[in-house]
Amino acid sequence: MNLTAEPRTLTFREALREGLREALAGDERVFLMGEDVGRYGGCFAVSQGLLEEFGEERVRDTPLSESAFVGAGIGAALGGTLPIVEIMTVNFAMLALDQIVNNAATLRHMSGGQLNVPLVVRIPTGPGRQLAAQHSHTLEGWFAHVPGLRVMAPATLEDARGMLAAALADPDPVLVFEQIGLYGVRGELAAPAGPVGLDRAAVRRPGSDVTVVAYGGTLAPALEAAAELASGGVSAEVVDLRTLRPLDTATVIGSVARTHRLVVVDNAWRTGGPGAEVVARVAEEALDELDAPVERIGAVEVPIPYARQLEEAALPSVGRVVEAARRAVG
Amino acid sequence: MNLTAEPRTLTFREALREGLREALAGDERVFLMGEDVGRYGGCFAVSQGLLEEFGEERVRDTPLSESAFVGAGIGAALGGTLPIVEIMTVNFAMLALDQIVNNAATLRHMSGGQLNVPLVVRIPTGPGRQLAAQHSHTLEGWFAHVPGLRVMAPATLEDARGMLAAALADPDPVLVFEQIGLYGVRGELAAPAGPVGLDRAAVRRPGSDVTVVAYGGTLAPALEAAAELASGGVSAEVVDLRTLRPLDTATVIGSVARTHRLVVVDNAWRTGGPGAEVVARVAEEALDELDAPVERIGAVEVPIPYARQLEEAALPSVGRVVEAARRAVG
Amino acid sequence: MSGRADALELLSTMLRIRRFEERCVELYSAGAIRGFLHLCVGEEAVAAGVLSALAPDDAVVSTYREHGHALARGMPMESLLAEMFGRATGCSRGRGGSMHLFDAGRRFYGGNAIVAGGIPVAVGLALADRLRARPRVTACLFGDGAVAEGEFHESLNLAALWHLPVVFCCENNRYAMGTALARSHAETDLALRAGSYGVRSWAVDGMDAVAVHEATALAVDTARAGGGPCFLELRTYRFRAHSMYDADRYRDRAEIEAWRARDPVEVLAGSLTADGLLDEAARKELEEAVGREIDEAVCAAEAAPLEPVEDLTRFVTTIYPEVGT
Amino acid sequence: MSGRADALELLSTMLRIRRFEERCVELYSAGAIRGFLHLCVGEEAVAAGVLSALAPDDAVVSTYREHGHALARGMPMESLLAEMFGRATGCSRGRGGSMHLFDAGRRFYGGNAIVAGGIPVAVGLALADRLRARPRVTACLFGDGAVAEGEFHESLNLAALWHLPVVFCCENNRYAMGTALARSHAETDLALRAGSYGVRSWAVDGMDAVAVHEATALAVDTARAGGGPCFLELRTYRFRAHSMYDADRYRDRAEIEAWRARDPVEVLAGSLTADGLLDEAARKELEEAVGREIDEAVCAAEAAPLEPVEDLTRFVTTIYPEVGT
Ligand SMILES: Cc1ncc(C[n+]2csc(CCOP(=O)(O)OP(=O)(O)O)c2C)c(N)n1
Ligand SMILES: Cc1ncc(C[n+]2csc(CCOP(=O)(O)OP(=O)(O)O)c2C)c(N)n1
Ligand SMILES: [Mg+2]
Ligand SMILES: [Mg+2]
Repeated sequence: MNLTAEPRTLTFREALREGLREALAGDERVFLMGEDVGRYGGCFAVSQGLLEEFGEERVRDTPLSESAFVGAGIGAALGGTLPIVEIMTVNFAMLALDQIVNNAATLRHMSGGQLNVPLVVRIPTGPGRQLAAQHSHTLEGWFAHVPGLRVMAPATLEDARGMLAAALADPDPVLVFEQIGLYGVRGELAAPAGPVGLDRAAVRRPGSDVTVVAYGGTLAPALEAAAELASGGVSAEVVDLRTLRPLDTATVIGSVARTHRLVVVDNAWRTGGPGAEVVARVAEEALDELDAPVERIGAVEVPIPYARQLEEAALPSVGRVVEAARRAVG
Repeated sequence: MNLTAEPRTLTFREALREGLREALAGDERVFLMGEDVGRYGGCFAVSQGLLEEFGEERVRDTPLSESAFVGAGIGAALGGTLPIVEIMTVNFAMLALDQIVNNAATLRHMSGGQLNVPLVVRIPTGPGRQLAAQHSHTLEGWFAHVPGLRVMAPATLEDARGMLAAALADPDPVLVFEQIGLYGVRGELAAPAGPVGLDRAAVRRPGSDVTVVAYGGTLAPALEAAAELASGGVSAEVVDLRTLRPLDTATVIGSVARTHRLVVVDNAWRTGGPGAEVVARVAEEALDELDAPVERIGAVEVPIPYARQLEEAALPSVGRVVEAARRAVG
Repeated sequence: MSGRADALELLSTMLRIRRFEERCVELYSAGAIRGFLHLCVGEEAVAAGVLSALAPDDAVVSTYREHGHALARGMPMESLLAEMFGRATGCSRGRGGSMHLFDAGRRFYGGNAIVAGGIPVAVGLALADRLRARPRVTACLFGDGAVAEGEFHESLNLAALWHLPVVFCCENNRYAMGTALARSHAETDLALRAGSYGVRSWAVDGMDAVAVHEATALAVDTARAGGGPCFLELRTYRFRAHSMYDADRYRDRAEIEAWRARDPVEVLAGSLTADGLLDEAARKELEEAVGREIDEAVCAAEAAPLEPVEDLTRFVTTIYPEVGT
Repeated sequence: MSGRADALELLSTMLRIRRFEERCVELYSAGAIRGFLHLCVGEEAVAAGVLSALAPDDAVVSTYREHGHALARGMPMESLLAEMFGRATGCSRGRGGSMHLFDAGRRFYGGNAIVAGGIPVAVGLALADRLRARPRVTACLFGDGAVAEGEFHESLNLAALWHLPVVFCCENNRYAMGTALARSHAETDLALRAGSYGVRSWAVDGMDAVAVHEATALAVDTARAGGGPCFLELRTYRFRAHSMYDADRYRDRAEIEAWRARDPVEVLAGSLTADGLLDEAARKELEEAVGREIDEAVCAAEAAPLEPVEDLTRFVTTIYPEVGT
């Protein structure tokens, strides 16, 4: 345990690593497995040092076989352990999708409640590093479609540090989407750093003119946009969804009921992205609160290109959020 | 060619088979491949007789290896042929998703326009046959999220007969979701039965009080609901999307501009299903036209259960559409 | 396995499976069972032989053609039938149906309808045993068709690499739906293929329950003793079509007849009779006991209440109904 | 391949690749190249040997570590550099970057960043040739890590089953990122593994360009003549880290040094020198020519216009902009 009394400065990566270390140290049923999580220290150095600390049995490098090692995680969870499986990046998660959707998400139900799958899958994600079409996917919305799964997307140090413990405490499968772009971000972590609640979205900045809904990789640009908007006299409230399934509609609608304007920002292609669901719920449950057309900001509908100028044009940006909010405010 | 002068009576399955036969007969670059499309005659007898007619080279049974034979379809398309690949049912499409999303959908773009993938993938789909959680998926919305793909869902005999030719004429990858529940439906096909346009959604029943948007497997219940609503004095307009990507927003909004009320029906889980996108577009582009909260009908958020009474309760029904339309009309 | 009791036990298990499957056909025709129904008639020696070689706390992962495995594992007929009738007393409370039989107490982990989808799960169950230092084995059953899937390959490699106690049991019935073995596999000697992962492999006459039992016992002992995974190719045949929907147009009548001549029930019954261990009266008694068991199970299942519709959303997740979706 | 010209040609190709990759390091450090950059320094004999054995209308499917393959296939350096600089003259018009080099005219089908993702595509290219009755071969390059993926297995089986003209070229550099061969594969003899599909397989010294060329030529001839797919395990080593992000903490310095002692460029240069076919002056001339070629390519690529942002949505689909999404 690491319940320090003073606030500390650390990176998102370190916060995640602390969460991992604590989980491994705290429960011998916990183990970590995935491509290069051991010797290499994790593709993004998140698990650096854990192999040395916990040994090969509990920090397991796997062959390149996403379907098998995710499926093995499911089986190991059924068998009484608490696996944390890392899929190196979301771009390879499609190769394990069948296991996640057809086994992890269904076993409790299909067995009439006899079984449960206490599996945690960590999935680094996020575009914007000039990695081109195959390595720039944003797919958490697909997983959020599937009953039986819980889908989390930490955007703050506190959540990075605490979500894993909450995920491990869940007797059902949990996917944690970690923003690669946040790994290096440094900040202060309040003490004590215990597990965090997961059920509620969080208002990260209060405001009165327009609600900006974001999560994971789009929280920072949303907050930046809010700051810029403030300097232009527009007061934006920023909601961090934190968990995409189950979606905390109440917090979103609560905010819209105050601001009457809605902008949703995610990194996925707009058509059928997670933003669509947020908008649809508001249109169903709080249509009368809306005083202006809703605005969705997502990626342009194109495979994400490599070249910097093209990629920048394809992805959401602070500027696009600001413009959308201004349009909404009218 | 089979341009008969008189309208004929045939099944959806036969209409699809005619489309396949015509494609194979009309262009020697066309071939069909998939699990059991040959000897067995197709899991749902759609390709019955085609092996005998066109031989083993052009009607190819594959091993159980969804990723390899879909990927091979992509390669064969690059190599100057026109493959029609059948994935036995959508439930196994997740195993080929990486090939579809990372290769078929991206190659034109990633190659700067040098390559194109004239591939057609046929995907039988649709719940409601008591096949339980792993065999009752509705996933076309996931594919409709991906730029570079075209996603079609024929719901009428004419579309079943004509969409394949249109799909094959497209130089880019096209997915055709065929409703298993429609295969046996018999109807009249107007002559001549040439290719059909794909760009536009179709108003299948005009009405003035409420717009019901459906496609594929939910068109029939939507039309039934409309009939029932009519007898209660509510005039429902039914829009058949036909193509999920690109989505013909204009036709949907045109209808909503007349009726000012919107009900969207699909078989997917509501959260993040295709209906969310339809609603989101209307909320963005035509919010002022809405006189009542929008209504989405989809599957209950549960892995689809086997037992008849549970499955029926989990899936959309005529009754649920009628109720939603009545709520919308107020 | 040479004593009379054990071989008779195998015969009894096979007969229970055979008659159960035959009754399922009737129940399906009557509309009492619905959805997909895949029967294992002809393959009973595999079910009886494999499952009888496992200890109670070993684990089993199976496929959609799993009635025989479930029965041989000891699941009561009633819990299977009630499941297929959608009753509250069904082993999966009506949510799984024929393809998804589960019994957590007997460590029977389904019932998987995605071909090869259970194989990685079996590897994981074995991994858990290894991590928890429990001397248990996981038996994983799948068909010849499954061997072509990527998950088979990834799983064999992983189990072999990590030396996990999995016994891979391939029910090679020579067809994957309508596709014959030689049209699925470049190398049709499946034991050889599996052996290429450095896994101990045996090809076994899958119509001979005693042979299956003995081979499985050897493989289980090997795996349990730390010898790593093993692979059994169990050469068998399904006498009926792939599923109730299948018109079975892709097989020669002669081929079917040739295999039927090796009916595993009759083969074992014959050899027991020849050895003087079974006579007509005993056989008749056995048949009658099985018939009674089935009748009672059908009655009980029919009498059980339907799983209530109000419970539709039970068993999805534990926590999230708090917020709702 | 024993004449002076051909071996010199191999040397020249290898040197062009080596110096190109070295320049890429500088350009990456300077920020001119971005994203992921995977270099093939140490593996040049594979690129030179394999690609030189193909005919112009054969097809090539490669990986994210494909600069060497692209250059050996004849793609101009400028089109690669312009691509990595995001220019309109880049081979993929700036959309692909280092991992997605394409050249339709040279039948170079990428550049695939999903490990094993290109293998099924190669099988399909060969299938198209078979269906169109064209005597062409498809060479498919991938790493040792890819062999563990399900797609490898499914593709080998499919190609072997259908007897398709694919030459599977496994660049076995003994590591998949930080994971050593023996920690990825239960059976580390990859040629043996591939052979289990009934595919003709050879293990080849991948540091010897001539040996690679000769083995590939044999495999290509076999496949082209209707002998079905072949598999080459090309045993090589990457001298640099996996990518520019890799701190390379998982390999012994001694191991790296041992392999460096077998530098394929110097091995071939040495043997040519020993045979009196290369002298210091000729080597110097070669180096200078390569240096000039690279300088010119860098200049041209730097001078080219950026791919315009207005063209962002070009090359997605042909038809659907009519309706728009
Ligand atoms: C991944 C996947 N693809 C296709 C199917 C459809 N399907 C169900 S059973 C079957 C044949 C499987 O053959 P085999 O593995 O030999 O098992 P058998 O049915 O002969 O017992 C097929 C193609 C499926 N369920 N899963
Ligand atoms: C399916 C998939 N999983 C993981 C990765 C991340 N990754 C990129 S390269 C690589 C190692 C591949 O090793 P190998 O096939 O031996 O090729 P090498 O890099 O050694 O040339 C990994 C794990 C990926 N690109 N695709
Ligand atoms: Mg079979
Ligand atoms: Mg390698």
